[in-house]
Amino acid sequence: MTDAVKTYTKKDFTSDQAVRWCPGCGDYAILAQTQKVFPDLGVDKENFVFISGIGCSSRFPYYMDTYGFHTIHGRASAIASGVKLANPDLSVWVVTGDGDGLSIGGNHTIHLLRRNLDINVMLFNNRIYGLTKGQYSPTSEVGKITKSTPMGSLDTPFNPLTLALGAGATFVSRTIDKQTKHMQAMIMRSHGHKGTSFMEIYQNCNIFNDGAFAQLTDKETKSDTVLLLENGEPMLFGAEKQKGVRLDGNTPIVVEIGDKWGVDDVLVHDESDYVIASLLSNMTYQPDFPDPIGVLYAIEAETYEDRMVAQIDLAIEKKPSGSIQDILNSGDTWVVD
Amino acid sequence: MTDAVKTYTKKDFTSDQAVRWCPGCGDYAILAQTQKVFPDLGVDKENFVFISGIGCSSRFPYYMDTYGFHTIHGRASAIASGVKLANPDLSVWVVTGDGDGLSIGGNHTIHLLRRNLDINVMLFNNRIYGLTKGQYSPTSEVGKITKSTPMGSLDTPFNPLTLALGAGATFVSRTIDKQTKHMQAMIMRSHGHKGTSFMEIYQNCNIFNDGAFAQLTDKETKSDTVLLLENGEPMLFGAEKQKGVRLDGNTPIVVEIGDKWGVDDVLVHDESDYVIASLLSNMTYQPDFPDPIGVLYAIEAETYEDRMVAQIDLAIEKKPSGSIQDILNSGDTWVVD
Amino acid sequence: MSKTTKQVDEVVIRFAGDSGDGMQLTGGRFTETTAIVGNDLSTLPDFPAEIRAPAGSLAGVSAFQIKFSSKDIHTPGDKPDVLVAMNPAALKVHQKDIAPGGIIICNANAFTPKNLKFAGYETNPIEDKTLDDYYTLYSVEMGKMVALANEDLGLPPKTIERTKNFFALGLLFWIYDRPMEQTQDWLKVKFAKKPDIIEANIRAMDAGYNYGDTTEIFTTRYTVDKANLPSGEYRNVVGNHALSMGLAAAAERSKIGLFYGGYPITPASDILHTLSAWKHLGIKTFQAEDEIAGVTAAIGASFTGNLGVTATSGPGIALKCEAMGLAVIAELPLVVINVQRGGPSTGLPTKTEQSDLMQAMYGRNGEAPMPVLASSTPGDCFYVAYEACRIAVKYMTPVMLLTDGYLANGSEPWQLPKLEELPDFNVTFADESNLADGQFLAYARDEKTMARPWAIPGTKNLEHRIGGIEKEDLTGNVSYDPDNHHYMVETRAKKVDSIANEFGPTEVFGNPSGDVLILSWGGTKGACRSACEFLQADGKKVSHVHLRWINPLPKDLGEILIKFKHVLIPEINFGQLIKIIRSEFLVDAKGLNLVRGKPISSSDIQESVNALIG
Amino acid sequence: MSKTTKQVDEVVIRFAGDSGDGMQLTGGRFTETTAIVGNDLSTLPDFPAEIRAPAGSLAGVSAFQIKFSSKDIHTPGDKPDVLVAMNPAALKVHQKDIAPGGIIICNANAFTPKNLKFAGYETNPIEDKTLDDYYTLYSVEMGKMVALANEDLGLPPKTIERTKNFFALGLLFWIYDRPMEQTQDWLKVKFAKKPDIIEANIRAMDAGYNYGDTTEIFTTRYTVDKANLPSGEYRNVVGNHALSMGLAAAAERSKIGLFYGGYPITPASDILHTLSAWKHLGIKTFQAEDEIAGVTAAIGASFTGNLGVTATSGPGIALKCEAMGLAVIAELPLVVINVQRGGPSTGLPTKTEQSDLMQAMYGRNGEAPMPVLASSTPGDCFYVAYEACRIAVKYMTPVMLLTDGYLANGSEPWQLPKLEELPDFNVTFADESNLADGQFLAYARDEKTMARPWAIPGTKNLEHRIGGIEKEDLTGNVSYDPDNHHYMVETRAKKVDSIANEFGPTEVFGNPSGDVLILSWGGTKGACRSACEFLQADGKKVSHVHLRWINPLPKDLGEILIKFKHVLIPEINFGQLIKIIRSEFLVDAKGLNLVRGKPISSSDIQESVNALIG
Ligand SMILES: Cc1ncc(C[n+]2csc(CCOP(=O)(O)OP(=O)(O)O)c2C)c(N)n1
Ligand SMILES: Cc1ncc(C[n+]2csc(CCOP(=O)(O)OP(=O)(O)O)c2C)c(N)n1
Ligand code: SF4
Ligand code: SF4
Ligand SMILES: [Mg+2]
Ligand SMILES: [Mg+2]
Repeated sequence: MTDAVKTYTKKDFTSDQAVRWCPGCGDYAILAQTQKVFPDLGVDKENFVFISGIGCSSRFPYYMDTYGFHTIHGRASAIASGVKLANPDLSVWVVTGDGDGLSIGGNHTIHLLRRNLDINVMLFNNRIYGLTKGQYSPTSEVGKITKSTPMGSLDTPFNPLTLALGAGATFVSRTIDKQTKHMQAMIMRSHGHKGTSFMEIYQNCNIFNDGAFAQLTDKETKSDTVLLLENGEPMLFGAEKQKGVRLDGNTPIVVEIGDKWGVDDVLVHDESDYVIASLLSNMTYQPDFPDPIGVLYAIEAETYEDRMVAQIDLAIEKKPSGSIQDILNSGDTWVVD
Repeated sequence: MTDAVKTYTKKDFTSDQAVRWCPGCGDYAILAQTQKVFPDLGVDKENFVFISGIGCSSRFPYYMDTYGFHTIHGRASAIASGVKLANPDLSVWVVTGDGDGLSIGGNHTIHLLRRNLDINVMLFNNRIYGLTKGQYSPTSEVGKITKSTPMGSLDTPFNPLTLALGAGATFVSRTIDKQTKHMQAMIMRSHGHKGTSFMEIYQNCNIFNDGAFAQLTDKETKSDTVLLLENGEPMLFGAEKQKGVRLDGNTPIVVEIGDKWGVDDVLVHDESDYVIASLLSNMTYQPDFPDPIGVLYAIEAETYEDRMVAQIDLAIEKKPSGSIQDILNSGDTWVVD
Repeated sequence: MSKTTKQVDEVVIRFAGDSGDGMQLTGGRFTETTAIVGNDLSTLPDFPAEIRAPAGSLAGVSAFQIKFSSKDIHTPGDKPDVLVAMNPAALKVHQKDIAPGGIIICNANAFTPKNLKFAGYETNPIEDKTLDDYYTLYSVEMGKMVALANEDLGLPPKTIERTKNFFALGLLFWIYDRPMEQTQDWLKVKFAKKPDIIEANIRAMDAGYNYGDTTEIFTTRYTVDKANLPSGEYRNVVGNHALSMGLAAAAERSKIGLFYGGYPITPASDILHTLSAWKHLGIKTFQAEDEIAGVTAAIGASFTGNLGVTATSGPGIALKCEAMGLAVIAELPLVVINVQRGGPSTGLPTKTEQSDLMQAMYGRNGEAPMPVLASSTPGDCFYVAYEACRIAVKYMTPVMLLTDGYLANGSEPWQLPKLEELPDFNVTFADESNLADGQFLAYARDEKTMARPWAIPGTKNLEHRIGGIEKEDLTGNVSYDPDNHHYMVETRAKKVDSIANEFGPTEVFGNPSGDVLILSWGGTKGACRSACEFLQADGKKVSHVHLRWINPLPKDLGEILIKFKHVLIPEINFGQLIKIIRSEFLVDAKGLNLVRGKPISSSDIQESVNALIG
Repeated sequence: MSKTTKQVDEVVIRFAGDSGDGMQLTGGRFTETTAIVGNDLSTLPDFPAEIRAPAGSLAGVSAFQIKFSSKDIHTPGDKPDVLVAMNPAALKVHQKDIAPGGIIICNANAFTPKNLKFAGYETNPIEDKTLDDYYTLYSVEMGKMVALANEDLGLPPKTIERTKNFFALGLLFWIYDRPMEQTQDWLKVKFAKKPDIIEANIRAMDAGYNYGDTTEIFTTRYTVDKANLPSGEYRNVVGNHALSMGLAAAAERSKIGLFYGGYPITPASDILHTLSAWKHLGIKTFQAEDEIAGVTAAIGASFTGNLGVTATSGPGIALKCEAMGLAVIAELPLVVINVQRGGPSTGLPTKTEQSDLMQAMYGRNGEAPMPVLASSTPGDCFYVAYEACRIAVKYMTPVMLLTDGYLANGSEPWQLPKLEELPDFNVTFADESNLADGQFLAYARDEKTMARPWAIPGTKNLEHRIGGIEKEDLTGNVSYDPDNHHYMVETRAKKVDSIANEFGPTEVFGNPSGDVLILSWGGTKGACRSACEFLQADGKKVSHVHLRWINPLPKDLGEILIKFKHVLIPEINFGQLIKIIRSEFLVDAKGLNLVRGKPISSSDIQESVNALIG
């Protein structure tokens, strides 16, 4: 980290491995945006590390020309924690899926969020298990018919952002594979956040769950179904921004801007407000509400690794000798001649 | 479940095994209250099952004269799910600790909550690992000095109730080992809830974390530090109920009842309101707020096992033959003579 | 034009193409028809690990091999006689396996410059004559022909292009003289709501058939007579499906509920899929959050009186090991199925291997013996599954059942079993009659089987507690007593060993003594048997023993082994069964160990035997 | 009154009492002092699994055994000469182990009707004379005496009562003629903020000492001369502590960071505790959410250029198996420590066992060979830990290091090692000089060690990707090629095997040929060695070989084994090393297998040897 940062192009982040997702998979767009934004992050490329678990999404590291480790199912966050703690100067990225990060890996995800290491999590949510060919996932809607649920799934899905908030996340955001510019902005924001950033990316699996987010990406519907969040701005949506979200007591409602309600009656987004974040995250999967995208929640908090480094520094300051030989020789000793 | 339910006494729920917790441990009180309440639950005792993981708390099943299984570390919720699905008529109880249920077993806990099986979880939170002799746990406060953190722990703890809410819990409550009557009521409420009930029990480990909840149990302080929740009642606390919690915008504040604020200005508890529940759960560990106890959240929702049974019934209705022989013989077959 | 018809004993065909070309389906249809015409057969699908690697790439090639015969056969064949290559990548990957003088049928329309480059060809192999010295090459414009055949349907060109696999199928049906009715019927059911698609595929298939019949390119047809199978009613069966049926049969015969707790993983997922479709049998399937939850939920269900079953592959087994130890000490029935795949770690997830045997035997902490058995053919999966369930319940023990990717996806003709002819499987749960002086002894044992009573929640007066800490003999209470521990460790081991008392005498294929005994377990059985047949036909003193049970081993195995000068153990691993055999019997067995993600071939085994005695 | 002084060669004392009685502490203080007076010694703590079972219960008994001697000794002793029993339960549990004619010292005040009943005594054993035929019983009112000694301190009676262990300690100090200064100093540091407590304990200890000196009850004192240890500076060391120091020494010598990822579990937790106190050495410890996160975080740290280490016990190893497979295929250094305890499942968590050897060897899916080595004494834990680290890095491989509950908590006098005298441990990370034609080959290998380069994030121009799917030779890219897979499986195995090239010739204790070779691994070394010494002294042709490395085995082992008529392998399991030895060398080795949660005794081994040759 001595030299000045180089100027990179997208090509610098493109590895020599052939990309092996299905044609039309939403993963391509995410890869492209990442490769586009990374030159601008101001980090020497040898300092980027991508860690993933197993799943279609988890193939991601192979295609980024950075350091990368495609590990085992569900453990990306734990491995990334080891990477970050071993060298806190690295920019560490976790790529995971709704199965990898929320099913088998759910525990590591919530513990990472609680610990708040400065790691950027990109969770590709296609609401299905892609790599294993189409079983339902913990984000699949109730009643979903899949290979493993021929009569429909029985379990209420997680709402990933609500879960992340419940776990103590300091940064929670969402974007959509087709919203390329927005995704670039979200990647930037994740990078900028000091602490764990949790970014959910709605990703279309056109083979096993095609159209899962069609309502949010189709030209005709998307302005009515997506709520684009901007910090400090009122929560308006609709083609003409003619609709808004407001609070009726503790309950959010959708209102039409017009005679009864003006823009001033609409809730203003505040990224630092837990209640707003949790209201917003709960709007997900609700038929009468738009799905919010953007940064739902962002607060500052000390990171685990900063505390760790401070402790080690303090310990060294107090006991500078720093050789195990002193410990070897300590305690009651005696000499045999 | 054919006969009428018998009349039981506490003794009927006391097994012949010597109780092996440290003298003074909060676990004794929890055991006593459970044994006291169980005769009144209206369930034949052979239909109770206790499942636990590993930890001091997880020894609980040995002392209840019901069916019981002391399993492996962290997996109680998963094992209990199998029990409940195998026989939905049983009354299934999980006993777990802050380590067992939130550290190694965190994932099973959140998935159980999301699925909403009718299982009652009792999480003994002593904010320490008792059985392994005193390492910090995921609910230990930052900076805690323990065997494994001689300079203080680094990670922000989970707030178990916030996590449970984030995972989609339909019932969330809290009680304290020393509040025996309240605990009895909470056990009753857990039992009454159809769906997963999550009950956090503050439990003193007088060997490795003595006094963790002293503020909430000491005569002098407890009225100022504990907020007893009653559905439909204003949130008042203090020796004379002279203090209340009210909302300032989205932010809860503590107010003195008097000239400026009356009882009517105080927030009224509504067990079905997610925002209130999440505000309350976030009050935990906050120096300026009382810790709420009682039922924070309770909503009705279909259980996983009801949906499962309905699906099986429907399948049988559609295809009543019900022998694998039909499947064996299906497909293109031919005869060799 | 006149066409000759040649009669042959057996044929090996490999269909290969891009993942998007429908090769598995084509192979599957050819297999069903071949089964119905009465040949014996064996199949081997071979998928890429990617869902869909880039179209035309080497990584994206998917293949399906079938061997069919008028004789009794045991393997899907070593070297294909016919390769159907739907694109250059398929040709590139599979060409080297083709038997010299074999036939290659290519879809010429796919040999575009782009695809050729993608496959790494500098010149076009179907034009540059490089193949002609070794193979008979048929270059067929399948794409063009299906387009012509379906011109008037008004379907999008892409959709029509996709029917080219049915063209290939039709052509093969013609060459090997097989009927098309079953496939037509199947199409009608499969695409019931899309008559266009039915029509397009049928036309494509007809076009392929007619192409063979009409053009002058193919001059020879082959017939393969019916195999001489034992009389009875048959179907074709795939391993994972047979295994699922075996589990369901066990549940039905034992009248206890079947609870399946699992987490998807290749190549075991189809067991979950299959069982979850059988809700009308009352089977409960639970897709858990991970493998640990899958197996522990199954343990919970077993504690409650269901038969808990879980299936996974190697990495998933690694995660389940701690829980299996719990089932061992709790002495609860449980069936753990490992559909083995290439390791270590993620390894080669879609390829076959036998490298988890030692993990099955010893992968748990402490002395935690588990019975281990393995399936030998796709159809055998049914019987071993039934057997695993029966033993688990009878002896109150977790059982490990090993299959592998090849068995799981491969198929063979299979005589329909009759439920009532399967071994007895009666279950009695404990009840108040188990009380001794009013006390329930959860670890009292059955005299014969050493099994403890199965007392399930909901049973009056049998309330009791069990757990993972060492249990006191009889009561099952927690006990730290040193002698009790030694006794319980010994007892659990003895219980597993005693299962061998059930086994009949071990079958030796061939003479009971001789120069070489080929000893096998699992999916290599077929290759070993066919190698043995060849060698015996060749006058060699070679016999074959196949082990269904690896733990316990049959009691008479030691006596059998010492009657041979050499013992050869072929395994798709680096030597695992061989460790057990050498240790147990102190015989200097030799291994044949090929770890290439695919079945060991009969010829490899013949070579090894010849090397030993040569 | 005159007292006689007897000189003896060795003494075994066992302190036993309720968990609340401070027996571990008492034993620990006696040990430290015994070390300082220059005896050789060996200790064996024995905890209950409960934190604190009900006071006075059998389950709550905690014990600490020490053997000390003027000779070189190897075990904490078979049968105690002296039992200190602080309550009836302690007497009940331990009495049967006492050597006939041994001494029992009881705290008479604890033999209350309630405690007697709790321990299952119908009459009071210190009064009913039942013990007198076999032992010399001293019934001492320790409770009363410490109360008297501390009367005037104004401390609560309960607090004073708790000093009775120091009374017992003082008495033992008198009997065995040991100084009290070190203990007085230790008390002053330990309770620096509580002068009352210091005073009360010192008075209690004095009272015990004086009780021995003054009363007429004890007539004999014993002296044990200094042992003839090699010259040098010594300390007493406990296994887990020595192991932690070995890891830290490895980090210091190699100059790479040490990252410890772990999750508490008995008896491994102390490694986490110890390392986490050494932040001033720059050591990073991470208490993870579970064992899987512990090992995977360690793997992440190794990928980043730290030495990743994780320690646990059997059930935790079961959970780490999948991740170890990843480290095998990723070829990253990693040290996995298993402090074995009684299994299966939760088993006997505070007791010792050697039953995870097979899990260490084979507990992973696929062919995933790992070097496996084991510690033989508490002090040896230091050297094996250093060795495990060195090998992990040198060969870029995960290494499994086995210790056990007995080694972990036991102690022995230990010559202080000098850092600079440890084997070389130099690490070179890859850098741009590793580029070949501008390309970085992540799986190119060192010619000698077969290790791949360690290229860590942050290194310019070495950006590369690795993972758990089979890797292509040289590039490390994903490869599904069958021949590459076979080659890589073979290469990983060869790399591990090649470690044996480093080993010197195997040391045979005794003649290089004879009637019986005792072969051991792990913590049974001491018992085997001392049995061997006895037998040799008895004129028997018995030798002993101890294995530090189980995988790979020393290359010369086969030749050694065949020089003996019998090979005996004592193990605290049901026969694990013996399986490997029989399979590898086809020798008819016999096992001595006692699974009682405690060390095998030297006399058990002698008996077995005698039975073999008798
Ligand atoms: C231990 C283990 N269990 C199961 C699997 C099989 N597996 C691979 S990926 C996957 C789920 C993939 O879903 P997701 O994480 O949503 O990723 P996607 O493919 O949808 O991007 C599963 C179950 C495995 N590789 N390892
Ligand atoms: C797989 C496994 N890992 C670790 C342990 C060791 N262990 C037993 S209990 C426990 C934590 C206990 O803490 P908690 O759940 O809070 O229970 P408490 O003792 O405080 O009631 C641990 C780490 C174990 N038994 N098994
Ligand atoms: S299966 Fe779905 S998620 Fe996976 S690569 Fe194909 S389209 Fe993408
Ligand atoms: S260690 Fe703590 S939690 Fe465990 S039994 Fe003792 S007091 Fe209770
Ligand atoms: Mg997904
Ligand atoms: Mg706890």
